Amino acid sequence: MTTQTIAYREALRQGLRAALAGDERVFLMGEDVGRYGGTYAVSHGLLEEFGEARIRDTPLSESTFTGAGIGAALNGMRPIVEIMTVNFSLLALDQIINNAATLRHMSGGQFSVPLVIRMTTGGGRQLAAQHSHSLEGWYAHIPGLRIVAPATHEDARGMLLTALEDPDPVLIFEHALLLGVEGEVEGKVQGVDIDHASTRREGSQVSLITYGGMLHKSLAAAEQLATEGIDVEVLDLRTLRPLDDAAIMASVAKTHRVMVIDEGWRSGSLSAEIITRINEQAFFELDAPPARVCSQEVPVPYAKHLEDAAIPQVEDIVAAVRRLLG
Amino acid sequence: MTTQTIAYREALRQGLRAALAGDERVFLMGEDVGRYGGTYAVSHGLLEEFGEARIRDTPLSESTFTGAGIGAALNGMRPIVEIMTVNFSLLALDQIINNAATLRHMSGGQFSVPLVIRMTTGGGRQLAAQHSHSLEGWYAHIPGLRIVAPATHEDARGMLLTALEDPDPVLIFEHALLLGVEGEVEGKVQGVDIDHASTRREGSQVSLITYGGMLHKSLAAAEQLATEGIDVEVLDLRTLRPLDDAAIMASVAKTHRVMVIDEGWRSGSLSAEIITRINEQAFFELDAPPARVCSQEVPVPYAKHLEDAAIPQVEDIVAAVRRLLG
Amino acid sequence: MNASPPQEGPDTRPAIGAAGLDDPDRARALLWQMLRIRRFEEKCAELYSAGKIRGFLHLYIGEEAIAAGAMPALAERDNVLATYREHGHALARGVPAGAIMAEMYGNQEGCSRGHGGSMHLFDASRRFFGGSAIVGGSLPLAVGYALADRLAGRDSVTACFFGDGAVAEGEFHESLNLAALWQLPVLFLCENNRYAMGTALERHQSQVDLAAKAASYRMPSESVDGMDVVAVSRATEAAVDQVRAGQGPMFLEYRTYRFRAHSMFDPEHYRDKAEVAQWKKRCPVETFARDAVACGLLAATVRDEIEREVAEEIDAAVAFAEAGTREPVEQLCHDVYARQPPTGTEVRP
Amino acid sequence: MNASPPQEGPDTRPAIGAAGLDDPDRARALLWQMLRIRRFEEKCAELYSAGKIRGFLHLYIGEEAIAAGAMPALAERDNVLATYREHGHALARGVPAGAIMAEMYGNQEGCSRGHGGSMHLFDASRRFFGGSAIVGGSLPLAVGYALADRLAGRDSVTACFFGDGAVAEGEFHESLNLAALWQLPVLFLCENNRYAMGTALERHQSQVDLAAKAASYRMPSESVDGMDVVAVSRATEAAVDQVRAGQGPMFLEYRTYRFRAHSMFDPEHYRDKAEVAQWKKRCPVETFARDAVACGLLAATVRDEIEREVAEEIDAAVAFAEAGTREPVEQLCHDVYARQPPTGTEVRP
Ligand SMILES: Cc1ncc(C[n+]2csc(CCOP(=O)(O)OP(=O)(O)O)c2C)c(N)n1
Ligand SMILES: Cc1ncc(C[n+]2csc(CCOP(=O)(O)OP(=O)(O)O)c2C)c(N)n1
Ligand SMILES: [Mg+2]
Ligand SMILES: [Mg+2]
Repeated sequence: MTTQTIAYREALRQGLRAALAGDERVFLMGEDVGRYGGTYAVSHGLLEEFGEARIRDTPLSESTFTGAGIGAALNGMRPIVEIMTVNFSLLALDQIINNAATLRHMSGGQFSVPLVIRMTTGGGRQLAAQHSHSLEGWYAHIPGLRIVAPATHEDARGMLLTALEDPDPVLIFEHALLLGVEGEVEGKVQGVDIDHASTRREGSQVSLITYGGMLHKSLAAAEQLATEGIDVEVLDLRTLRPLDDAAIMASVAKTHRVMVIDEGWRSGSLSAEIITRINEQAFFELDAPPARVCSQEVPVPYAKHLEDAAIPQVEDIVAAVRRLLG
Repeated sequence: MTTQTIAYREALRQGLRAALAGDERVFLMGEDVGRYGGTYAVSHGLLEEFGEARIRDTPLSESTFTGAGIGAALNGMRPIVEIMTVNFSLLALDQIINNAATLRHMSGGQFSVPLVIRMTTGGGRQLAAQHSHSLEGWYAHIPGLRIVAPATHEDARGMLLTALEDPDPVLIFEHALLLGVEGEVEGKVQGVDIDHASTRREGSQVSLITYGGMLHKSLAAAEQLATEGIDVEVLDLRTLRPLDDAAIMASVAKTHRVMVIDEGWRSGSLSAEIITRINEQAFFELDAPPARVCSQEVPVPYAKHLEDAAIPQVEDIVAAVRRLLG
Repeated sequence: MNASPPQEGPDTRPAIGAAGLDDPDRARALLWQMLRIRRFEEKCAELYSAGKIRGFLHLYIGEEAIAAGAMPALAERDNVLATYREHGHALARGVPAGAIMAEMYGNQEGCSRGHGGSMHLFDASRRFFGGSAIVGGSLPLAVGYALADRLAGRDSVTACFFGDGAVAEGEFHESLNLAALWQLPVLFLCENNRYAMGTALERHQSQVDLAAKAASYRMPSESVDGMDVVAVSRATEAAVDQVRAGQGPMFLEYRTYRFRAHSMFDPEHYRDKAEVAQWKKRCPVETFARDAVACGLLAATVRDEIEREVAEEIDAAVAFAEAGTREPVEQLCHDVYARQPPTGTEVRP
Repeated sequence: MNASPPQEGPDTRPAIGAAGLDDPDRARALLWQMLRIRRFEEKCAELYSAGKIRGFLHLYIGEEAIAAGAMPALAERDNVLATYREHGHALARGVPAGAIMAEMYGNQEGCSRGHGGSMHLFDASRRFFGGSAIVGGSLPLAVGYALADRLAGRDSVTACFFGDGAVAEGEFHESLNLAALWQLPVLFLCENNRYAMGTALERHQSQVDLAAKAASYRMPSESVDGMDVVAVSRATEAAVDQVRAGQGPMFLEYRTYRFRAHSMFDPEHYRDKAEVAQWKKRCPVETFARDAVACGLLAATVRDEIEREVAEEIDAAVAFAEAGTREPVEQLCHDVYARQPPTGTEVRP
């Protein structure tokens, strides 16, 4: 098997290219995906390769181009809608929740909305309070949506393909800080399972449950803790809705201590749901109350030192694990 | 003190009238609040009493009239924006989150947004999937917002006045099923404390933690359980953000068993945050894992039997308490 | 492009009316469809009072000429989207009256299995994509349907019905711009009944000439008397032809009026009885029936014949609904996803 | 109402230019302001490359005539809202260059305490309400500012600057309708630089004549050459007068061009170097400076004088920023609420 080392951005692009090449019902639509080459250069080159009909630059109209994606999905296509940044997706929430998530059930099962919506999420680039939030865990509250967060290069490349095969709307959250990070992918581009979480590091003393941009910080923290003799397991959720309860409980049953690392604002973040399920399903496995490391409850500020303080960092995770075990 | 028995709708109206009469910076703006008399007749008569300048019918433009409320608040007024139904508020979320919740911090503390947004929430009237959701707990995730849910007539009347004195945006969620319910209010219209939860029924064996439309079902369940000899405490959260942790933990410390009753969809509902905080702050007080009764994870359907099954009912609460104690 | 001046009251242009037709079968079909909708709506009102239908109910009475006149202009392969005031559209599109009634009864024989009720009628087999209760929310969907047809090389037209109130929403603007920019085969069909709930047109639009508004997107637009079923039919046919021919989207304003309250909860504080009475004189059913007989297109007996047919159909629809069954509660969370989630997110407490 | 035809390239109407002025002080002030913005922006680019400024940085180079020409038309009591491309507006409104620079350094001496950065400049004392990075998101706010002034009986005008890209957003439509319907004192100021990031005007608008678009709300609208500081100034003054007089909102389109990339990340794949070069010939700073000297309004030495003043000011601003201090991390969650929440929602893990 050939192994390539590529940027996360390039992994996303390989997924897009494979999707477009493999199914002519697939098209990409969003602001500046074409001539500009993608705000974050993810779709660079695709316009030249696939043409204007399939790589569609839209006006600034998040609600309508998302809704148009839903309509096109209802009418036989497999649209990929790109929303530049999760904050802007608030303009399209009516379409996402009141239509995409609802139409199958509300119509008595007559309709499928095989739509994929991709957006960047997360802070860390000093883009301040209207460009830096992490709302993927918040989206995971909505029945009818599938929410995935590729943290690895393999997932960045493959989740799109699986998502396009799903008869229901799938939202893919791509962490802005990962885009330039290099990593390995193996073999040819193909779909990956999106039903299961994945253990990225085996450990025996404590389980870090995380996803997306926080996976890498969790792994770094685990490395550091290993030097102190603390053996940390790291579980990458991959799919935030529906959650893979079995994988979570298996890890809890193994380590008996758990900490959730979530870039969402603490109150009402996905961490709370995970901890509550652990309570419901594995309470008597716990040796200590589950803990969490989340973002501070503040609109993400511009200044680097404040932004760093607002978002969980490796040292926060390390310190929290020490507290949990100590 | 004079006691009146009035409908919840009338309690809301008394609050509005007092707010408008007491401060000329206050005005009400929204779809059909004036000539129509309010979709749910809450503002009936106010146009005649306060005139067109202060009771403002708007076009169907949720994003813009909400944003205009923010602008007017920034510029010295005390606007009350009414959004008919929480589902429609999704059209205004960009303004609520990216502006109202963010401007104070993002500007370095230069601005206040003393805005009140009122909306109806909740199911039970067979209005189906685009008019019946309960998203108040979901809103409670957002830093910068205060979220309140008046469940009693006193709160329906008084919370608005307190909210208008708050320098920050306050969202008031009025449960659609309560509007016609009669209840008592005492004395004259005045603000009520919105910082603290309130114990609506004292009990010793289990704490039901709830708010809004679910308070009444919880109290009814408590009554029923009392006949079986089960002594239930019922805590009305009243404010969903920020949560009154002290009141929650005090109740837990008293009963050692807790159940959260929440009309939100189960996964990622406010119930998860409450349970997680109990874990964090009162884990060793617990005699059993905290439980919850929430809505089923489905867009609320029209048919009565399905809607009833989707939303927590008194008998669901009763059964869940029996299970918890049994 | 033919933007006519703002309207002040009932349309005063000479009606085309029944006299514009020469085909008695067509005249009969139009009258039949309008009467069918009228009687169906009256029955709904009755059943609502009887507690058989619940939730929100928005009647189409007064506006029947639009659905009856416009729908035959569309082919089977075309797509139809409507609002929460869509019984008439569903009937005219061929959704069986029984399936609609059963839907409002909340039965699983309903066209949306009882999940949607009055506001959410759907029928995939007839490309009737319903049934939306977010004002303006289906316009972006319509653009998407048309985009898919365009990309797939189909010559279908997507017809999207909405009210004057929707014109104020941002999605109206975004959708007209996108459809015009991309020259998509969408027919924007605005049923201007002069009120959005209790808010009169001039109190929600700075520009009350809606065709002029649409024209500002460089989209052909036209206004037509929505109380005249023949005028509606002609204008819609021409528009469908034009859109199908690939000349981009088009906007049609039907000037109409609702005779009843907005919904069953509306006390109608906001309009004069006299205004309603004035418009009722232009009742699309009565004027057409009268003129068709007067000009010899229909025999005087036809009306009674149709009334009998319609009454029978509606009785059968009610009987069908009454005999309906409930979806088992155990299936509550089916159809949220095509693939049921593997783990316990749907567990009952 | 004066809707001019769609533009194809640089404006070809005769410029007013410096020759239209007779007051040398005014000419000097205009040139000073434009040069000040230009040099400030150049310094920002430099500091960005040096890593002193981070995040997104959107430069105003090429568009200086607008902020410089328009801002003096507004009074202290007026409200100003702008976008993320707002350094020029902040400077022209009187926000100190040092406070702006310190903001981009992320220091607490910044005009937003370092919370906002380049895209979120605010200065309440100067009624500069900044600083928004959601395209179209400040238009509703502007309507609200104007509504408050109207209700309070103040004769203030609210000026809202935004780009051509914002015209496609639903909030543009809703805001123009509401302002026109309620006849509110809002001045909608569209800086049409012909691109929304990489998307050219004709690829995002079905109607590229933006003044015609605005006119469809029955709002007076006008287009003006945004490369001609005197034309900008005249048109804005007239518009402010009209709005202040209570004649409702107004829309002005400034036709301009950005000479640099959209942001520091933009590789500019989407436009020709030749197009940029063509527009640069109409550089608002150079043409005005040249004409002002040519027609004898300014001495040839004035330019150098101004350059020196400006350089000094900018050096001082950088020094101020360099000497700045960081907000203590302990204060991170202050200013989220005016009253800190009583309980532990802000607890560090
Ligand atoms: C986004 C949204 N806002 C508000 C409502 C509540 N509402 C339902 S119908 C209606 C009036 C719509 O008027 P119009 O579009 O003219 O349609 P009509 O009822 O006259 O047919 C309103 C405000 C809604 N359903 N959706
Ligand atoms: C709602 C929203 N969508 C997308 C973006 C990303 N974005 C930032 S600037 C921009 C282009 C805006 O163009 P225009 O309004 O013409 O302003 P200009 O940059 O040309 O001054 C886009 C798409 C955003 N900030 N907000
Ligand atoms: Mg209407
Ligand atoms: Mg632009």
